[in-house]
Amino acid sequence: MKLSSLFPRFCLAASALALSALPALAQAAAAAPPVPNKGDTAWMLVATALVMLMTIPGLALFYGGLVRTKNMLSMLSQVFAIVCIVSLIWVTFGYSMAFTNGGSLNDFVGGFGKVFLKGIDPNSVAATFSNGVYIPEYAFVVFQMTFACITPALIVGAFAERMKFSALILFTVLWVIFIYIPIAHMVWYWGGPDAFGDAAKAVVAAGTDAAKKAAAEAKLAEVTADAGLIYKWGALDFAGGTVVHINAGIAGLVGCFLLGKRVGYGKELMAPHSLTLTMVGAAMLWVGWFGFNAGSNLEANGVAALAMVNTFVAAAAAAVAWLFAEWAAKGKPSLLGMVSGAVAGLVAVTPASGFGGPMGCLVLGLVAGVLCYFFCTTVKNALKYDDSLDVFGIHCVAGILGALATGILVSTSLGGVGIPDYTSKPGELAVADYVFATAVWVQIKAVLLTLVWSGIGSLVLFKIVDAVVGLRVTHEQEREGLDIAEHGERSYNY
Amino acid sequence: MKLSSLFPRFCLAASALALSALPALAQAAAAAPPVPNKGDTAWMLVATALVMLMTIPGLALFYGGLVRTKNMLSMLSQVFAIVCIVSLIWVTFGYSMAFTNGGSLNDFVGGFGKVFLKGIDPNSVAATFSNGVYIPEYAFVVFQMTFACITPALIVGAFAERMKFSALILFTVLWVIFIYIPIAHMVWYWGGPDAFGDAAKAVVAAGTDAAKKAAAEAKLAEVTADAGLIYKWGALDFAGGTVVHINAGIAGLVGCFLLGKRVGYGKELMAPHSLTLTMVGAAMLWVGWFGFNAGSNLEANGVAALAMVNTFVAAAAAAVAWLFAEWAAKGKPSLLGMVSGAVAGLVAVTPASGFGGPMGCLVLGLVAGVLCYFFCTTVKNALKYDDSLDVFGIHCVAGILGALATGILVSTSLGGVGIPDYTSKPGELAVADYVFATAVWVQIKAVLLTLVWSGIGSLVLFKIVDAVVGLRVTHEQEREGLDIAEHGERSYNY
Amino acid sequence: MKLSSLFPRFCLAASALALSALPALAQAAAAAPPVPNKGDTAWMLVATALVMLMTIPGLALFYGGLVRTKNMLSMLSQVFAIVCIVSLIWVTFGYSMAFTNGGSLNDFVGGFGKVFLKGIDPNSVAATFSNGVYIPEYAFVVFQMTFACITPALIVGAFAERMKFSALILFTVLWVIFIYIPIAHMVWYWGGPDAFGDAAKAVVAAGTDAAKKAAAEAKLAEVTADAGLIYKWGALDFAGGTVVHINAGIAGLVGCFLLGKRVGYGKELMAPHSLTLTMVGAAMLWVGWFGFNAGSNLEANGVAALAMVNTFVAAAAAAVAWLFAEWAAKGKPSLLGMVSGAVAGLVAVTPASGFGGPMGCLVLGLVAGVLCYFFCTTVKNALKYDDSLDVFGIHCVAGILGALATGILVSTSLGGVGIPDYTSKPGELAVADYVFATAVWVQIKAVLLTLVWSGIGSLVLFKIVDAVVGLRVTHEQEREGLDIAEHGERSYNY
Amino acid sequence: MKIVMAVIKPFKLEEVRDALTALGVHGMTVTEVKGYGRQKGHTEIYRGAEYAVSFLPKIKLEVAVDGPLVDKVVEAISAAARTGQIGDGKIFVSSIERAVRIRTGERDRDAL
Amino acid sequence: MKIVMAVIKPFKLEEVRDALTALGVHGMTVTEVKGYGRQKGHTEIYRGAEYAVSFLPKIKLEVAVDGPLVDKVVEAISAAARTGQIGDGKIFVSSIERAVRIRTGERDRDAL
Amino acid sequence: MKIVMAVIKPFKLEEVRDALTALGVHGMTVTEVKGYGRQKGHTEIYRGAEYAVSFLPKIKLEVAVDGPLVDKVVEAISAAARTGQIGDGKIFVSSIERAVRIRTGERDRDAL
Ligand SMILES: Nc1ncnc2c1ncn2[C@@H]1O[C@H](COP(=O)(O)OP(=O)(O)O)[C@@H](O)[C@H]1O
Ligand SMILES: Nc1ncnc2c1ncn2[C@@H]1O[C@H](COP(=O)(O)OP(=O)(O)O)[C@@H](O)[C@H]1O
Ligand SMILES: Nc1ncnc2c1ncn2[C@@H]1O[C@H](COP(=O)(O)OP(=O)(O)O)[C@@H](O)[C@H]1O
Repeated sequence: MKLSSLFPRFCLAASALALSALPALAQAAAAAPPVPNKGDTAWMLVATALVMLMTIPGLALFYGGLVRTKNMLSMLSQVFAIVCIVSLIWVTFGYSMAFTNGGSLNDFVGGFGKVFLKGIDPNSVAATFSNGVYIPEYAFVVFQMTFACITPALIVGAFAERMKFSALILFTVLWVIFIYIPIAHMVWYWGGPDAFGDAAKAVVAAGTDAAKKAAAEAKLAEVTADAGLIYKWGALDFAGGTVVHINAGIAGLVGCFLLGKRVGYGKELMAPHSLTLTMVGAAMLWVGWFGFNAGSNLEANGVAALAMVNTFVAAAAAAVAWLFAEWAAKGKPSLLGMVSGAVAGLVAVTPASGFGGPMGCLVLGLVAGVLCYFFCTTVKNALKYDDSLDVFGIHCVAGILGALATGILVSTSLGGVGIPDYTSKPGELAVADYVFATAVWVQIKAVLLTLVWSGIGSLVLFKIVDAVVGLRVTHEQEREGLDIAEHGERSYNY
Repeated sequence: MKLSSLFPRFCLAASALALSALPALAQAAAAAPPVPNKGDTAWMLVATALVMLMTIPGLALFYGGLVRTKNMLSMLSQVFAIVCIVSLIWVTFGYSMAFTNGGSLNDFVGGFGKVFLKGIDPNSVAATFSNGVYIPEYAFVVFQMTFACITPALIVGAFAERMKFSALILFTVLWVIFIYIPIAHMVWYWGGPDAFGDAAKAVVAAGTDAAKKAAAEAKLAEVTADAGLIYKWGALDFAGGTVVHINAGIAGLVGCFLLGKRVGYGKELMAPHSLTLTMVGAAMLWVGWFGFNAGSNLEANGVAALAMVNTFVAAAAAAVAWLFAEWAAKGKPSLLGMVSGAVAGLVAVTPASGFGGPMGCLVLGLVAGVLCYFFCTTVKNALKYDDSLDVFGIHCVAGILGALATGILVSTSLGGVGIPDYTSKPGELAVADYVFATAVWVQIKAVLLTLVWSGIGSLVLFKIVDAVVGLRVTHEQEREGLDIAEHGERSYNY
Repeated sequence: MKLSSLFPRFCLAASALALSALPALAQAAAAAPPVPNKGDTAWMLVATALVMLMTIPGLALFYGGLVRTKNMLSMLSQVFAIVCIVSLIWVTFGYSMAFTNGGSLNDFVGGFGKVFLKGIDPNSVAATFSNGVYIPEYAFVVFQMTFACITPALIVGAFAERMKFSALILFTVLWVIFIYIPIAHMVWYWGGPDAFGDAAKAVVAAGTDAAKKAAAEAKLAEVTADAGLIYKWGALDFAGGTVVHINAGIAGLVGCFLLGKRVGYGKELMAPHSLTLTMVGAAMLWVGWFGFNAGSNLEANGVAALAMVNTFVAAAAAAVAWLFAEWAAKGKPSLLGMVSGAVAGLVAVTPASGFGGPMGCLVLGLVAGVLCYFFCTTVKNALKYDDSLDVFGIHCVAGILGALATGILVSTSLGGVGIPDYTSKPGELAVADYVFATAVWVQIKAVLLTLVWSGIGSLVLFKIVDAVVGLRVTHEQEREGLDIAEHGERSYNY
Repeated sequence: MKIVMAVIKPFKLEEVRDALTALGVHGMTVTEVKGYGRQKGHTEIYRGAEYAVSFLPKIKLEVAVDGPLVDKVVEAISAAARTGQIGDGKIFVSSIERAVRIRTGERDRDAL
Repeated sequence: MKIVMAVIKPFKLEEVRDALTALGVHGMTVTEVKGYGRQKGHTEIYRGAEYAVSFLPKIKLEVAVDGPLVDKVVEAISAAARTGQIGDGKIFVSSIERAVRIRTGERDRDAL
Repeated sequence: MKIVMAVIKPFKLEEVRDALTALGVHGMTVTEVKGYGRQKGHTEIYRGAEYAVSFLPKIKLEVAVDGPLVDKVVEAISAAARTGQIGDGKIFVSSIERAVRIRTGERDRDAL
């Protein structure tokens, strides 16, 4: 009776557990440490390489092709520099702050137990979403590192062609520390499936012995408590819709408002200098995204394959949707529209990729394509802000759409895999009952917290950077182009 | 006696089974469903990503670099749009029509049992070529999807720089449904090794009991019968020489004849606008082809490694052959010649990659390089058709060469792995006796059927599309370039 | 007593064994041949594809972007042709000469036992660095093949924009045979861990029986002896610092001295024609390098993950170091500086990637970035040689730095994994005591031998090629550009 | 008839074109050029090598106009192209003896 | 001596060159330019932003010829470059006072 | 005032510029052009198709100078641009009636 009355709580807690894209580490990996399956390890190494490919050259080209020739090199430099600097932050203290217990601040951020990757060796393991399945912790560290690298790189598109390089570097460092790491911790830090399984088993084992049970329940409560805030709410985010896309998208919007429009915006022709490179970048984003989403499963199994199918289908559906919407509205089917749609679909499916079914993700893609087309054209023109490369219109908008849709598509009745539950059948993965209101509400809460944290936080950080080094180059430098003015180089010398 | 007399039939049937690049699904995966090996799953996910990379940006760049600046964007748009649209067809009904039993039409096409991927979940599995080895069906679905996407994309090179975008979209949809899917079903649909092993075991087990044996033999016959037509003939096609290359190549030839030459063809300079991008595309095709060929083995084992070696060697040999042939004939070694040779070698080795030995494939590559050089220069100039990017001269010609050569190189006496036989030693993979005439004859039949089906079928489809929307843009639009005329965009704004 | 007195010798020998990036083949793989783990096989196939991506298009673009427009195509042609030709050499006799016993010459080069890959089939296996772990030999052959292909391709940057294509082809063939293959054999040929384990076990098993022990010790000595020279010295080179980078770097330096400066060098503007492509190339080098370094572990385990972390961190650190060094010295942070730094870091970490710890490699990267910046600017300008693309300044300099650093960073006291020892605990991998002087001294010896062999050898080969076909194009051809003069093509026709 | 050749800063092209159409001049030919003059260039550094770049991107405008219009045209161009900073460019006027519209064969003022 | 400057449609260059060589004119200098005139341009759309592009790609041809040849040259160019559609281009003739062949220092008609 | 137009080999630009500045001429406008003349081109082959390319890359230089300076300028250019091989290029001189410096409105010799 008491026990049963506990279950709802467990399930909810449980649902919270499975939801993040990323598990925590197997702390206290008892006597015999678990040995990773080499197939999983191979997959995680590849997924890491794919996410890297997605960032450089992928994202750099997607963005670079959209700017004017005179700013191409600055765009490439910004993305490349961000990857380099963030990865150093990550291995020195970032990983530790995101994926260890933060003590009293644990709801919001981790601690310093693993600074400089202290205590990690080739035999250390990290938990996955399956009981008893682990991967080398180094693989988890480097896979996560690529996520930390690409997120701030997404932001720069919003204020491309006018920001100082020095300001960008400073902003990136601050943003990763105060925005990215906390959000990642809140959404993705948890104890791993076995911690729950064991604790829940103990509760059952305790049987009627009150003392034992009390202890076991306490332990279970403790395990449940050792996770990030959004995590505990039970928000579903398979591969980073909140942590990566909404997070970067809103920061970009704030940035482009603060920096103001580009000189000549609206008056002069600011056509993309190379849609060829933009298409190449989009294609690499797509390919790399297979690693981003299917890799977030942390295991090479049927669910990873499902995530890959969903990723593919959503991207294709969104591309087709944008293509035809524009064709109908403007009379011509554009390549830029098609690739923008593909990216919108990829963003939207990110949180849903391992939870929804292919048909649900197909529909999600169609909606994302049309919605983002509407935002990047009508809405943006109406509000008259200069989000150079539509970071908000694509990443934030599609990110929010995807986050909410995930709460719906996960339902088995819609072909989803259902909300995981690690406690009702301790030691194995069960499916918790799906309650629409609950499922969608936690998603909304997660989205709101992310928007507020990143929106306000970024505002503050931009102000600080502005005070310290100044955000924007002079008009003369902007006219000349950032390549020569800021980097003393030219992208092309044909 | 009766039994022995059966064997020839089995062997032939058997040989049929192993030959396709792709197995069918494990229907009736008894009580305990087989669990995929994670190494195989990891490999199939990567192979899928590689084939995607091969299409976008790979193929798009290889083709795009060869057109004039004013048509670059249209080329990229066509390839990208094809990938998006075909993938949607694939998940909704294409996969089902290719890889399920088509009832009375089963020789030619599948059925609708799996439309919308009905009945597939993360635990569903697909058979490979090894008894008892399975992969997640979702992985098989998405791997196959990339093949369906790239094949029609190969065609567009033949009538580049002059076809209407709307016509292309319509043609692609029809072509995939009426040409690609049936051919794929005919060549690649079968019951998987275990179905044969079990049925054959039953026959043996039946021993002398006439009734039992009759039943068992009936069952075996049924299993043998549940496959595509070309499949049953016993044609060998490891990774898609017929289904992909001959199929696309002949369709392209028909298309360029129907559309006619480009305005100014022969008179004006139509030099490739960027051999740099063509080289990048060729390199990505090569890299992606490792996934295309070695991935077609569906398992990460020694045969996959062999396929990789063969793919590498054949491409290199063909590149060198074309390079030196042109050097000798024209006095200069050209990059375009070298990369064209590499692609010719990749095409030629596709059907042979898992059957031949490295030295056999090296020779195949040398022949492919010289043969295609001859076709793309002498023959094409003699026949005066405007196959803009030599889809016929490379894909169809090298495809046919490779298909026939496969029937020869498979022979163990030439270092091949031999024709597989799943029945004589039920439950394990044996090697059937090699009979030159038989082996080559089935290859010829497969090639002919593909040429006829795709050639005539494409002709009809082009006519339909011409009647509905018209195939070609106006001369003015062609002069202005498809980028601006059809898409309202420019590839470059330097 | 006698035994213990033996151990030091063993350990040293032992240390020698583990150090190469690549193991030898499991000769005499007793009765039941070992079956490769599919996770390892999948990883090695992917690693191979990644190294290929790193060469074409990666390296070709990194170099190509740095030359002038009129020589772009020649650069792409040289890299592409080298890959094709070397791979043919490799499968026909190169692999055999590098990875079989060379009899009396075994210290320096292998034999012809496996010409045309004789005796290798899908079931053949190659040893890794773990006892009892094997991969398909075909996977080992093709992975190694990519290393043989990229090394000579690295050299061409040193004398870009002026060498005859015919001369380059001839030089490449000679260089691979007389320089690359011997060095690869000297550094990487050995018997594999089990050979040692078994031999060492026998010694122990022999117990007090003098005769038995004598035989066993003889056998162990024999096993220890069956390896390349540098190997036996005990030099550590995880992924090819000596074999690939120092080897190519010094050859390039010799080449650019012999060919002389480019016409107009120092007077005319020779700005990179496309830093965009150079950045794309650098990014692909980085991504591919994950396969190069982590793949050199030959297994998908925690050490491979460590190698990936180290590779990532060193590249990022070096990029940041060069960026800030140049920013401080010249007043502007350049993209070319950043990507050059990344490559320098990747080169430096190559020999250390599987031996050092992340923090050690971070420091190594920082040093590499600053050191190479100094060499490619100050030193080069002072010595006034025209190493067009800084092959020496980056690959040789960072290669030497990395080789020496490996001897230091491997120390467990610095977070390294320690020097492996296969004999003291026969059958498992132990860690030998670290002696600074010994460890660093063997590294120095390995570096010196490589510099001398490749430096003098290349000098001789260049002289031969000069005598046969002449090394350099005419001044008129150089003015016109190699693309038109040598290949009769143009890279761009915008 | 005269031909007015003006070298201006690239981003001023639109304004100049508008100024000319306002005058009823509906034709011109523009060329991307590089200019050398008082306006100082910049330095580019690629690894060790430093290059002083003194040729700056400019737009060259050629407008054939009927004699009487010349003053207005020159005025309009210099007004529209002026920023007041070094590098604004120059205007050169020379005379042409004949003009032909290829399409129709019309000559001289009818050809403009 | 005169210099004939013609602005034509790009794809007509080969024909014009052939027409000129037929006249014995074996030298010319061509420039890729953008032309603005009666011929209407097109609109490009990139995500939300629409751009009306009114400058169209043209080829500018400069041929220095000896006085007597001018009429023939102008005739030949306009005949070869004519398509009859708007945008065929213009021909402008002006005089040059001096010509020098750099290689030899030859002057005027010998320099052509 | 005169305007000197010279077509030279691309790699000679720097030398010519230096020669002119030595004369105190501190302004010029250069254009990348293609030249057709005696200097023979080359053949390009792309798969089957062979193209004879007869237009070679050249640099066109335009320098407006005050009358008296013309001879020196022409001399300086031809001296600096000469290699003695076919294709060195030409120099054409014509007169301009007016020059304006946009920034200041200065005219004629003051504008140069
Ligand atoms: N003597 C000249 N002949 C031809 N073009 C010139 C001459 N002097 C200047 N120019 C052109 O005018 C542009 C602007 O000249 P510059 O001296 O830089 O500034 P300003 O026009 O303010 O004096 C130069 O970039 C060049 O293209
Ligand atoms: N007044 C002018 N001065 C210089 N170039 C002109 C002038 N008018 C037209 N052009 C050039 O001639 C080209 C064709 O002119 P346009 O009016 O479009 O057609 P048409 O030649 O048939 O009248 C224009 O693109 C432009 O390059
Ligand atoms: N009649 C001409 N009008 C205009 N430009 C010319 C003329 N003749 C030659 N040129 C230019 O001069 C360049 C060199 O001329 P060419 O006959 O090749 O050699 P050379 O100057 O030694 O006689 C040509 O490429 C072309 O750009």
